[in-house]
Amino acid sequence: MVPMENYLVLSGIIFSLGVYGVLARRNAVLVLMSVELMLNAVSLNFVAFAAYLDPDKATGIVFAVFVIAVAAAEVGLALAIVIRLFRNRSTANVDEAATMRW
Amino acid sequence: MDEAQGYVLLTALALPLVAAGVLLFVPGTQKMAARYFSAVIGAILLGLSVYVFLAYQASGEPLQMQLQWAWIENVGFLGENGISLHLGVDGISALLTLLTGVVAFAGTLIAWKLEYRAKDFFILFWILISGVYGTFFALDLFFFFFFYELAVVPLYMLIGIWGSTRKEYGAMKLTLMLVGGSVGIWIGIFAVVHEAGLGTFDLPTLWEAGQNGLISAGTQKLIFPFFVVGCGVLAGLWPLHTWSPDGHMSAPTSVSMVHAGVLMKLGAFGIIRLGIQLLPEGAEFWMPALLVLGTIGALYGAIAALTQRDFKLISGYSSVSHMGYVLIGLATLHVVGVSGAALQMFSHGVMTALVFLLIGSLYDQAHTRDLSDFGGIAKVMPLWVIAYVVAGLANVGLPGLSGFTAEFHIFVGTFKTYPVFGGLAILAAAIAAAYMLRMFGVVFFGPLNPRWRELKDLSPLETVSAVLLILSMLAMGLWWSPFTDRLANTVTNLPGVTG
Amino acid sequence: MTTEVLWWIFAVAIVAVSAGVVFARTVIHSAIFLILSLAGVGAMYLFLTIEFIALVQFLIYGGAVTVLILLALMLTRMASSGEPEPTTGVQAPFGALVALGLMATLIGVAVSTAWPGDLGQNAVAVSIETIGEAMFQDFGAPFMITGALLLVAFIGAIVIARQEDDE
Amino acid sequence: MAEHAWILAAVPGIAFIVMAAFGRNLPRQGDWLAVLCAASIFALFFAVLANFLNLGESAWPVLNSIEWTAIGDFHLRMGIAVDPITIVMLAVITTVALMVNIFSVGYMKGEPRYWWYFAVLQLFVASMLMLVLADNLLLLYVAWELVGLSSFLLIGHYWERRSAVEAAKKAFITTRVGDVGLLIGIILFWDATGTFNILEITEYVEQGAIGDTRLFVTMMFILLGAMGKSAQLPFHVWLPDAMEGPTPVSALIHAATMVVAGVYLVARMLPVFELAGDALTVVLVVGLLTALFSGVVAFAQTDIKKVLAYSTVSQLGFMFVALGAGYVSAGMFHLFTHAFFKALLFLGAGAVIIGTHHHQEMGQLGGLWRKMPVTAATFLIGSLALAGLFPLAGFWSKDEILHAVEGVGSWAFFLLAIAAIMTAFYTTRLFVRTFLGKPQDEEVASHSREPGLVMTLPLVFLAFMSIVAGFFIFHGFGNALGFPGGFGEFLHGGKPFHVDWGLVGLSTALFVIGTFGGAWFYWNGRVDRSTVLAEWQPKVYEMIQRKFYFDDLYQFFIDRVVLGFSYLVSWFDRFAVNDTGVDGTASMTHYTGFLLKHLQTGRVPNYAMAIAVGVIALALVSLAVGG
Amino acid sequence: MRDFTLFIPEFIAVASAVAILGTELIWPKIRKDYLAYATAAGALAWLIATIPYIGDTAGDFEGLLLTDDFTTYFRILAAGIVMAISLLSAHYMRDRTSTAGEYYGLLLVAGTGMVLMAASRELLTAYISLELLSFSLYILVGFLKRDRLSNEASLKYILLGAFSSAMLLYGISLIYGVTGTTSYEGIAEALAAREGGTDAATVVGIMLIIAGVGFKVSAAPFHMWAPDAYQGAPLPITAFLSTASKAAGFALILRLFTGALVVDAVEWRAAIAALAAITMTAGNLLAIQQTNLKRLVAYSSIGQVGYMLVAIAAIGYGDAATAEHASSALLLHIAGYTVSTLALFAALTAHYNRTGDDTIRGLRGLAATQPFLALVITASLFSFAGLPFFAGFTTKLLLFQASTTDGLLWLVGLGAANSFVSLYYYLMVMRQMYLFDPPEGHTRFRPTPLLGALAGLLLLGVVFIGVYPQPVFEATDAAASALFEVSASVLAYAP
Repeated sequence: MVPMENYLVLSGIIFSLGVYGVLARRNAVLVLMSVELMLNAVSLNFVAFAAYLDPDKATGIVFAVFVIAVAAAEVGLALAIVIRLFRNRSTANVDEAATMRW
Repeated sequence: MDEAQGYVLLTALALPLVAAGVLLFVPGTQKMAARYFSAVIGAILLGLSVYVFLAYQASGEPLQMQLQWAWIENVGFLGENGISLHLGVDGISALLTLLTGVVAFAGTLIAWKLEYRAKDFFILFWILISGVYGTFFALDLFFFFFFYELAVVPLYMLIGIWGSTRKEYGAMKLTLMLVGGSVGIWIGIFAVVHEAGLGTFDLPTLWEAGQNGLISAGTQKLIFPFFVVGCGVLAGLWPLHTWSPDGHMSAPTSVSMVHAGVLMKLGAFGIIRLGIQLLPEGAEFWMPALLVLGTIGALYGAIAALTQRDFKLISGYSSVSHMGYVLIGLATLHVVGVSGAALQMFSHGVMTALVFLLIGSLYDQAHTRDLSDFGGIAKVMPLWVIAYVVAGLANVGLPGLSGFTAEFHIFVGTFKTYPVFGGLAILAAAIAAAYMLRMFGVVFFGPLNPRWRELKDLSPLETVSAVLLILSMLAMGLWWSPFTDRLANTVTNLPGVTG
Repeated sequence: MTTEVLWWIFAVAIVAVSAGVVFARTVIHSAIFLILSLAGVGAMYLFLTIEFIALVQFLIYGGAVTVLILLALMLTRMASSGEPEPTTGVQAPFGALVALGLMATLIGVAVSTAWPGDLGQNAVAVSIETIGEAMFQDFGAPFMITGALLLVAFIGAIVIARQEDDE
Repeated sequence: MAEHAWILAAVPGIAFIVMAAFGRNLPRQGDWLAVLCAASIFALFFAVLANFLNLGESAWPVLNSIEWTAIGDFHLRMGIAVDPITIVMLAVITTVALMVNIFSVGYMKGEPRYWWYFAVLQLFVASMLMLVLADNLLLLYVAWELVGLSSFLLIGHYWERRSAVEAAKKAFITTRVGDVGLLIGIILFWDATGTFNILEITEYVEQGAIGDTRLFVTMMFILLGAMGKSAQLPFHVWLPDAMEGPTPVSALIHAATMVVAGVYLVARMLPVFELAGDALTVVLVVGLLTALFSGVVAFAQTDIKKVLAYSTVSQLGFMFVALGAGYVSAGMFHLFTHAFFKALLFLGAGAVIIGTHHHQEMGQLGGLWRKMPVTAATFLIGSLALAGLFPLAGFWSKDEILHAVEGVGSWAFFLLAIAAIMTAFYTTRLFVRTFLGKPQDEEVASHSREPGLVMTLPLVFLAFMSIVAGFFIFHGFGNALGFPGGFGEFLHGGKPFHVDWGLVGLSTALFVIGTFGGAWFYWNGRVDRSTVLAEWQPKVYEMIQRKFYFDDLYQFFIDRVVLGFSYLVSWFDRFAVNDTGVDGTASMTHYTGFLLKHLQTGRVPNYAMAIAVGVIALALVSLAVGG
Repeated sequence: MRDFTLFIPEFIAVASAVAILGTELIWPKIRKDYLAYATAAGALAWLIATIPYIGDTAGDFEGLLLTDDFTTYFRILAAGIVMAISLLSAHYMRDRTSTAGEYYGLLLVAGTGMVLMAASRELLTAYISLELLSFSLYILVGFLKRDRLSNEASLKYILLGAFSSAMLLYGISLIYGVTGTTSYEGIAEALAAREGGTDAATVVGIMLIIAGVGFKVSAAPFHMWAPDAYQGAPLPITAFLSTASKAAGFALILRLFTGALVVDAVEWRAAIAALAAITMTAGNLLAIQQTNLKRLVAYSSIGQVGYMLVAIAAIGYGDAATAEHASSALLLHIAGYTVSTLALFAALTAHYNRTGDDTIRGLRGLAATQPFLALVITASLFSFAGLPFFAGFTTKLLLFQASTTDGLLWLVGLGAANSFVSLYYYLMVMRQMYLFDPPEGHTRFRPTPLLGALAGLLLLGVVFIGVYPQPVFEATDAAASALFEVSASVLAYAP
């Protein structure tokens, strides 16, 4: 018997790792992957909650499905933008896409 | 009758705005049209102002000529008459209305000389004047603040575009300090309207709330400094006065006239409207502090003026000093002192307007305002010198001119309440004599500096303006009762003001 | 008992591969770790006995998204550079600190909260009917909006990534 | 008519407005209007006088006032009060004004701003009359300031001369300091009694409405005003400098009328002074010191007008002494007689200046009696009256003062006697050095001539007055003219005057000592023997010549202390308040923004970091606060 | 029963979008400004279709979406914004892209997303609507794909957007975990029914949600994308970002916070107040430093968000009446702010079309070369600064006044002080326009009639709201009372 908290802790760790990735990595695709990790954690959360607390309506599961769908779309769109960045600047490094600042 | 007169106020308030709107559509090249048009507007406003002053019944209720138009009501937190275009005058604002009419008209005539973007100047000028009238007439906190801001804002461009000497700095500093001050008013408004909880901005209603305890004493004491600092900046309250010397140094002539002449009074007027009338208990609590600041200002301005080398700086500091008197007068919370403050507002208004008119007239020709550059110009500009001497003597508080009437009341009121400060205030008046006469001596008299042989005396338009202003000074100086009578009822009915 | 052991093995593995995503030296490695991580989470859904969502996870994430990512990695590979440039910025230590803080917060929340309705029982198997009903009945509106959303993303990706005539 | 005495002030007032506005364009620049005006008030004065006397003592003072302003409980009535003191002042003012106006027609001929001169002269007369007619202290103060203004304008009439401008400024500011005191005193009275009316104040004070200390302080403030206007020590410095003005102005304003306003004020308020502790002693001491001091300084002056100026200061000191001794009539009587002979002397000096084409240094004059006999003769009469020759006007009034001081103490009497000797001494010096002996400067002498009739006639008239004015003290003389007896009786219903022959003898002795001392000292060799002192005690001489360093001290105070303080304040205003406080706040705001903007690095990870940190901070703080 | 008639206006909008896309597909050579006019026409139709809903009874779509006066208000706002932006874009986009159908289509879709955000009463729907708007914006910001800045902007926007979405979702998941539901009413009831009061999950969940929506409305410290995105985006999109995006964010916040989270006000109100304080201060202080107009507007809009958040804080601090009044005033302020911003961008676009310069210095001498545009810019900037005659004065005053509660006076004071700081940088813009003569070679020009008319119309709007806001205020009042009618049952639990 796995208590719900385990899932939540796992999700929290994955989420935080994703956050670390976003904060630390320089490659845009990597940043995106880290975001995917975070969204994954969220999905896990939703599903865990749904399974343990709300099995009748399963709102969390629906939510997770939508999150996955949106995440997929987001990846697609973001990668298009990254490719466009690469074409414009020959780099996929987010640190170098810092013309605008201050 | 009352309401019909209210429409006079509305007209005086709206006419400048309409004028600004009309001028917006006049081509910039039609300078003469803009000038004549503005002169006519100025004359009409002068007429209306004189009417308002004369028609104000000295024996009647303090608030007269009321007109109330529903504006925004029964929405949101606003209840019945939440925000209404409520106009009216009391004795003090009637007097200041007259001042506005006189100074605005004089300013219009002086602005005649402007060549650079003349039309734009008049647009901004009329907006400013409308703001001034609006502030004096408004009996609604919202509109009070509305017009108060309206009067302040055009200054940036008026000074920035048409100014001289470090105009950008002066304009920016002036605007920011004045608007910064209005932040205090703003906060005060929020607190007061909230505390009263009546869902209305109507001033008479709020005044009542302030007096019958709906606005608690604690809040009043908390909020009063906000109002006073807010209005005080505009009134040249020490140590928030430094926009005055720099701003005046930068400002073009007619703007200086209107600004020092009328706008600074908005601040003091605000202290009456928002401080004394709205927060009587706060006023009672804080007035000693204001008295100290006012006294410091009066002395400080006078002393600093002693060694200035620039005409406008002298007038700037002298304004600080004189507005210090106004604050002293208000701080006495004594009928005579407060009346004196009101009188001083008028007196200082016309006097300063005249001084700036004259400085402008000289500067336009000489392109310097350094005292030591001059000498003996009475030879070439006798009218100018006479006018300046009259203004200077009014400044010094010579009986027969308005300055004495006002200062006398202030001194009397102050002695009744705070004798020591009364003595200090009189001392400042004595110092005023020193700096004024020093300037007379250096600039007007003595051998004529040959460099200035070509200077021309006042032009006819300037003469007309100057005469108008001098007549105003003489009127108040020689015959007090038309002025004091109109103030008497209002002042005695101010809450917290003792007999 | 077996489930629990398995669960723990999977959990540790997921954490490990997730860490791999953000710590791996090269981008390709990260991508591979990501696939593993996503698959691991899919496995977690199986532990929760919700097969449908695990399926979605494997299909959309494990399949579509990772392929897309690999494709993008190839497209954006620096043509000239032999040396892999540092993939981690100077701000990484601070990032780690922040992430740790966040982790502590989230774990704290997860552990300390008394989740209402959580009686310590096992996850309940949610039937596919329930899910289907919820998705298409209860949440019809988001479903439709998501349709528009995907269309937007689709068009957007095309517009942004499409080569112009003169490129 | 007496209750309409305000007309007296109104006439020159209107004349001023007319002349200031149109004087330039009138024929002869309107000087005739001025003379006409002066003559008409001179005439009107007699109408007032006649009416006043007719009304009889019971109707005195004649009052007339109107409601002026009222705010709440603050009521103010403006009006006039005519009592014997007023009448005396009116007599002096109207008479001297007429003489001076006439004299000026000749004196100012061809001078710049001729019309303006006469206009301001009318303004002065109007203000001065208002001053003495005022029934309340406020109106008095108003007039007080206006006469100061007229004085300022007239001293500075030749404003192309730097020295004239400086003198005018000095006069205005110095008296202004006193005026501040006066104003404070007035307001203190109002504060205590609620009225400005002099009679009412007197009544209140007599009822003890004001506490002792407070009354004393108030009176000191009032006295300050009087001292300033009447150039008493230490405010005397402006009066000698005021000689920069046209000489007739000196005669009218700085000898006969305005400068005695202080005396008038003290006389007017004397009942109050008497109740105010030692206030009268202060008056006495001030007067005594002034009399002595200026007597000494006059001795080292070489400009005839300056000598006269110091003499005036000294004589004003005499009047103060009299008042300080509590004798209104003595002070007022000296005021009365002094006005005539001092005006005469000044006008005489003016005649000399015109006659010698603007020379007034004694070192360049001498022997003028041959060239201008009328002037010399009248000047002699004036001098003798000043020196106190029996039975000229000055003798009687000075005698009265000596008599008054007797009661105070022998020290006062002794000092005053010395002052009287000095008066005779420098007067003799003045006359001798100017009119007698050989001309010091042939060039000057050769061009000198008697001025025209328009100038000599006033001299003659004033000389006449200098002789007879003293007789007003006699019961019979006054009675004959319709007064209720002599001067003292008229003024306050005192006893008829009796000649105290002992005192007469003493006075005469003083006169003789002074005069003959002066004659001996200066006649011999017709040189300025004052230089003997310079050789003998250079330091002392220098001290006297430098007027006991008063001016230097003031100059130092103004330059170093006042202006220094002003520089300090200006500096503080610029650097501390403005640059640091105001601009500093602005800069700080700006700089904060400058620092903050560097957080915006443009890098996505940093932005994400901000979000993450924000979340954690919000979460932790909320947990800590809310949870 | 699914009542699709509730969303006829949105169907029209989306249909117009599709039609425009199709038109360009079929007829690629069509003049791109015609597409803009078509979009405007579509938006107009949308607007007209909205009219029957005004004051109509609230329509409930499966408990997920609600068409009440609140929604209607944002419909009008959205349609109006889209119409204005499409007209703004006409010349701008014609000169810069070869295909514009997507651009205009996305505008309409984004507008739809905004309406849906306002209508959502359930977290999933709200989230998806929010993403619909966001996705459209990601694309629109990067629409000038060859432009390095535009591209950079969209990259930053989408990466950070995804990051913050994850935060938001995590927060939602926690709230879901606590309450077991995602419907606002359900959340409110569950939160109220909790025993033992607050718990960490709720607090952290709310904070994460605040971060997510804070990102959308660019509240500091979640604001950092905004200046860069604003600067890089095509000029009309900058306008769209600063109006529609923010308005939508606040629509969502209002619904969520009044409908669901108000029960737990003690937990978030201090955070919102702090956020408001930081946001307005940071926005204004940073705006002082700017040299680029778009960045300036970005920071200034951040400042504005700070003011708007004051009202949200007031919802937490005040009683039910205060909350409703504050919401009403907030809606009014949003209207005033939107109109002012659109007016500003109408003028800036006209200026930019002519000069291609988006720095502040680029405005130098505009008062001489184009006084009308200078006037419009002045009016809108003064409106932001809260100076009389312009919308900002009245709306900000009413906003702050309505938000003044006993615990929040300090924040209102800070807001007033901040709006004073903002005057400084607005005056710096003014200075360039009015105090200097135009640079060599800049001659007087006329804006295109379309932009001129648009700017004029919007200027009138700015002045109208500034001088006589009664009608608009009544509308916002209706919207706010609709908002609170729904949550009336919830407010019973309010502290």
